[in-house]
Amino acid sequence: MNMKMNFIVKRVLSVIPVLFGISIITFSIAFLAPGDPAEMTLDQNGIYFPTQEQIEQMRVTMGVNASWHSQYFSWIKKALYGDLGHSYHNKNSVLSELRMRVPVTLQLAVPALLLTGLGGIILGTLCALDPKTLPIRILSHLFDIFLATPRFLLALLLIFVMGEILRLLPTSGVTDYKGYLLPTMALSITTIAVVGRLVKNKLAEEIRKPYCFIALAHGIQHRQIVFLYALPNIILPIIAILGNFFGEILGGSIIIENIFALPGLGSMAIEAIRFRDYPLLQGYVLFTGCTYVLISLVLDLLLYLLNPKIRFEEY
Amino acid sequence: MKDIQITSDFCVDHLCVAFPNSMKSANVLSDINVVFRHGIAAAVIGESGCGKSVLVLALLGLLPKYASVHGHIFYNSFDVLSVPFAIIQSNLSKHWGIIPQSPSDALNPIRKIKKQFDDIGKNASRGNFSVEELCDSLTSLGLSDIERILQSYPHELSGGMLQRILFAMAVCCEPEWVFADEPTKGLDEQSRQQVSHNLLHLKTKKTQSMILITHDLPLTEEICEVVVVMYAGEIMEITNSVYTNGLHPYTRALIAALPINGFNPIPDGPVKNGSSRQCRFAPHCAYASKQCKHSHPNLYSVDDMHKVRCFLYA
Amino acid sequence: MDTLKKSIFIIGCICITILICSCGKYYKPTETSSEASTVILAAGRHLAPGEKDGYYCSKILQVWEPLITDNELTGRPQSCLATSWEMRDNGKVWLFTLQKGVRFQDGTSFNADAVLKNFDRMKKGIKTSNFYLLNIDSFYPGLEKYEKFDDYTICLTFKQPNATQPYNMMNYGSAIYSPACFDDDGNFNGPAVGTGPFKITENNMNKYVKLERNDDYYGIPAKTKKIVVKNIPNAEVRYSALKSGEIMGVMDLDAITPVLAEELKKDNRFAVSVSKSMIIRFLLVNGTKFPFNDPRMRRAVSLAINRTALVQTLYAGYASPTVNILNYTSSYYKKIPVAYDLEKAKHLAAEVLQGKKYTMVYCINGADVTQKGEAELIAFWLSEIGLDIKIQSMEYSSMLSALRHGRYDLARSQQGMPNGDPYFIFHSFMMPQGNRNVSDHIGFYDEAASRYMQEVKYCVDEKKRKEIFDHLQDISVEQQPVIPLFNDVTIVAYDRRLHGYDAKPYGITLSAIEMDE
Amino acid sequence: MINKTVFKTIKFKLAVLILTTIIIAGIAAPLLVPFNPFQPDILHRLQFPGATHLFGTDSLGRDLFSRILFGSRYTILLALLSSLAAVLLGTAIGCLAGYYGKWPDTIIMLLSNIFQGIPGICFMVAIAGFFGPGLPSLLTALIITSWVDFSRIIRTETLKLKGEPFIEGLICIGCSNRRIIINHIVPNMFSSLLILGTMRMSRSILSISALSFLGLGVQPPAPDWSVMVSDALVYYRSYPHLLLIPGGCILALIYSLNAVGESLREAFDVRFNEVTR
Repeated sequence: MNMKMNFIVKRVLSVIPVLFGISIITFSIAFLAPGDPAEMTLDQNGIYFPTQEQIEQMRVTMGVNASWHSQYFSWIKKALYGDLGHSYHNKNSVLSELRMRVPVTLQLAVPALLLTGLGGIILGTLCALDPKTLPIRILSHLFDIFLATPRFLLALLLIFVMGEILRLLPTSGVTDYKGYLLPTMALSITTIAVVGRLVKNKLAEEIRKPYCFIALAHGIQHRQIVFLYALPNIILPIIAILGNFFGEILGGSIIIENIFALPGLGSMAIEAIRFRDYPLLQGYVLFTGCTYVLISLVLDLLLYLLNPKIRFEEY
Repeated sequence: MKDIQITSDFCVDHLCVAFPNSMKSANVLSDINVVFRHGIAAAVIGESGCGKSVLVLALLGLLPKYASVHGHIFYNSFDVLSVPFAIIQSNLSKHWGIIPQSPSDALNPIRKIKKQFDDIGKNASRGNFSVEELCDSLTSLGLSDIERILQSYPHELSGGMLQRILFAMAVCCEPEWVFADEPTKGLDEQSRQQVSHNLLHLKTKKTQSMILITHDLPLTEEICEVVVVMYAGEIMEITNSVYTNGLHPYTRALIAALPINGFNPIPDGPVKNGSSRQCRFAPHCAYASKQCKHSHPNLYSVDDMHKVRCFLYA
Repeated sequence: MDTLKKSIFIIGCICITILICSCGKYYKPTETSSEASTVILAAGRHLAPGEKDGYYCSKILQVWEPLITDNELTGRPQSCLATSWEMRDNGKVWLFTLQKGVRFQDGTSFNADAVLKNFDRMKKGIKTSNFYLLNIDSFYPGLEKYEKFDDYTICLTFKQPNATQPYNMMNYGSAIYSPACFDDDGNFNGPAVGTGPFKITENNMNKYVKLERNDDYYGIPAKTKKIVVKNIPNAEVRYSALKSGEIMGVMDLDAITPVLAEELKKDNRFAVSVSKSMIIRFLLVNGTKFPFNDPRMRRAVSLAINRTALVQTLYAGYASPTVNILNYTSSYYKKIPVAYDLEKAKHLAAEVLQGKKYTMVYCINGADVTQKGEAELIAFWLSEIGLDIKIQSMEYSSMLSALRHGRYDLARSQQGMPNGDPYFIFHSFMMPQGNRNVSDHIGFYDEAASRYMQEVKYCVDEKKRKEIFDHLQDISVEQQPVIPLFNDVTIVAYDRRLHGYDAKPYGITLSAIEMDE
Repeated sequence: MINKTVFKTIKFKLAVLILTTIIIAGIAAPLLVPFNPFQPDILHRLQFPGATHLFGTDSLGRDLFSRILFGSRYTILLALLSSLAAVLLGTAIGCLAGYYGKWPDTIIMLLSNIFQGIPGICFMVAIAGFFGPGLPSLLTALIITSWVDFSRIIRTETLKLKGEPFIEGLICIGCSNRRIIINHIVPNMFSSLLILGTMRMSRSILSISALSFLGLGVQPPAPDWSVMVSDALVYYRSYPHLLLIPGGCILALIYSLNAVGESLREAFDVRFNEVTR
């Protein structure tokens, strides 16, 4: 029991330096980037041009004239109190901007993750069940092909076929759940292929292990061995890997949101880059980074608690 | 052996197995002809890599798909090698019980013992086992606290316990044949005694037909009626006892190498697999003549139960 | 098995919880689809950026109205909330008479006090905006005081004569809101309330803005009761949405690209409408260093570019080639033939470069695919006059920074006309202290041009002004401070079930559209 | 021991065929191209595949076939360069961490945790976006986001090797650390490095194409394949070949790189605990 607590505490504490490091990198990206945010703010559509004094003054009001460390510390101090600053270009607070964007991305990412997990595991298991039949062989070739397809190509083809030619699904917009179907598909098809192939390979590896082999010799059917023996044994590592995919999906959503015009985190990032909106970008990187780190923390702990092997070793 | 009988004997007919997966295709078994008779305990002995495990895999139809196989193995009107595995499994696997080599890897790590018993039972269309049934068979193998054991995961039990559980699993459906793959490997003397005791117990109480793969010559002496001596993928000798009746120079060398006989090593030299131009044991053989180096001996019958692959007995 | 079940169960629970949490709060199916009378349109940006924006929403949503708007045909000032105006003291004092009987959408009446409140707000400081910077100094240069003359007349007094003040005040220069919708800092405290034919009923940031007809509108009421304007940033997606019937029309700047418009025309469910645009596209040249400090080089580049071919190739003819820096919507626009003469260009370039090759940087905005093709085409043409072009695609802000610091030779840029007064354009590009001349390192100076500019500043005589602007346009063509490529065309596309969907220089007139029953 | 059966599969042969074709096409491009890939020809723009123009022409009338041939140079070189750099950096760091252990290991693991914490493509978009598109920032972005995976794997491999008796023996006879790493540890990981590098290349191409799609990738007029895809976006509805041909080329290239990597992995029987993509 003591060891268990020990592990949990250690794992939780290990997150702190990582988060700290992420915050430094996040901050530095913006600090090192060329271009002057003060100038950008004042410069509008080429109609009005600020004087040097105005720019200087703007720098002071925006707090971008101080040195790296003082800027960082004031930023992190505020961030700890939940204040991530205000966007330069639309003046909203970054937190409210995040609050607005996160649900959109989550509605995209969570179903995509579920689809990735379930679809990948189911299809991968199918592949392992009966690797020789024609549909399964086609499926496993499809995995290879989807694995090689750039996501935006897939998204474009989906829009073209499903939206424009067949007119089955809306290609944009957030008015109802239907609007999320195509983007979710575009986002998850490639990851399904990755997980599917991973499951397939892992299962094949697992089935070659002695206990599965012995079970086979004991007369237990292949199907049962896959479902009752191999699958439960690989499911935990697969779930751990699925945690990584949340990061992948968050990243992939940049392109998907861009293509499907969804006002989520990804399009916020692109906007932030376009307008040199450092606070917004910092908010984005910090948010995705923290989410990712925390999710892998939760998954780690979950796996730790779920795995009977680890659980019983402490008795 | 051309006349095929529908019996519960295992008839191995001109079996050749090769694995193409390394640099060149390696003949693991070449031209194996042997009959394992029902009701008799047989042992297959030989040094590591001589192909004894592969032989057992072949008997069970479990050779990997990439192996290239020639010949036949007849059992109960089936040719084990040519029938799809699923059919063998559904028809024959309840006739067989297998005791694997290393007990710690041989059980599903995240499934309770009881459930693993039930899996076997269901597939032998026997249904779930009652705890009493399992209690009986496990207690007879020298285990106690059966209820706790049945509700445990494999990693909570010791190696010895696991091996006994595997013994019980092998015979829980009352098979006609039991295959034991090196059951005494790496055990201390006391455990070895226990295993040997259990095997004897199996043999006398439940299943007479048994194929035992082992290095352990005394064990074969205790349990088996027939001993098959293999060397480099070939059968060198089939005899009823290696101690009293071992004729082949290799068999003799094996006995001479036993600790009680003074640890005399077999002379050094390359182990040749697959080249048929000479006797494969010739490079190590104290009795090797010119003939041994230039032609390959057949398996000569000494008497009904006894065959030797050596020119000395031609 | 337990492990499998347990883990799937727990993870499933977590995911579903997240899903429900994220949907529960935000997933409100809008009733838009159920109401047949609602017209759903889309624009490339969110047209109502909200409280923090200087204007809250774009003028084309017709929520607010200015005192003075522009005439669509002539580009000159036209009355809107101010019915007439009068210049006194050579342009030092201006009187504006206001429309009577107008009420804001919240019921407060529109009068001189309301207008002065709006001036008070502007006085509080510069407000940034997604449209134009709200800066009283640029709209009302040298404003000394503003006061009311009577309830429906206001009086503006300037430090120096401002002969063309109504031009400055067109549209965004004189946006008027109900005084009740500002807070103390001059920011909006809720949706903007103006006098226009539409009011905002819901503004879902970055997703859509819902408009409803203002039934108390003093002028001709809008023909459609409800309009939703979605934000679809990607032109491709707007096209797809149009095709799949999610939206009925696209509006705002760059509503649809020329190629996609051509594509859409093939489908007879849709129609395309075009109009002149106030935007001119040109190549900026860095005149502060060799070789573009030499006017001959600038002319050579201008002559080497086959504008007609460019426009046909990349813009499917939806653009008007020009060599004139002044936009063709201006009433002072002088039509000057577009020259393309490779031989002469080679000759001029050889004089400057003395037969050598010169490597230069050409900056473009990487986000715009067409600009890239254009750059590749132009780079190829310029290679024939001895210029070795390195294309550098940048995103918006890096480009800005490169321009500000003169780290470029050529750059693709554009300029809109904030109002119909050409003075702004010529001042910006051709005067030594002109905004773009300085900030983009154009380095242009021409004595005659400066003299004409001095003259026109205080010139009230319409005929004389026209004459001077003609001279200035001639100089600009001769000297090419920048190298104009073409005037833009506004393209909008719509479902044929809509009527009155006509392109205007700045989009469409929302109040005029109507849907088939 | 090398398992050669994997090299006999159709998949592997196909992949090798595609790869060699692409590489030869890239090397011999100047000899093979029927047209100047950079020369616009407005009169013959947007032509469908035909006899004169094998793959048709693009929006400026440039021959697509020639551009594809030239494009393979950019695509492959960029992928090769970035993966090579990432492999080198990752190996150096991984070896350091794995071999020396203690505080260098702690620091490096912390760093890699941090870098892993930020999803790759977000990081890349941020770097390529803020520092402006172009080769340097593209390479930086690719390397910064990929060294972590390498260094982790290499670290584990190094740890494994370090426990091997022959390394212990070398330490005992007083071999210098640098010598052990360079002459004994790195060569022993060669097969792993080869496989990782191959797989990394396919991922690099995917990343580059994503960035190019966002306008943050390779600069014009370089006919990189992913740039050609993003160029085709405007036209693909009526002229799908503009999208499908370069898109198909990318797909084929990534597919064959994956297949080769996978086959090598099986042949050498190396296992990594990482996700490929």
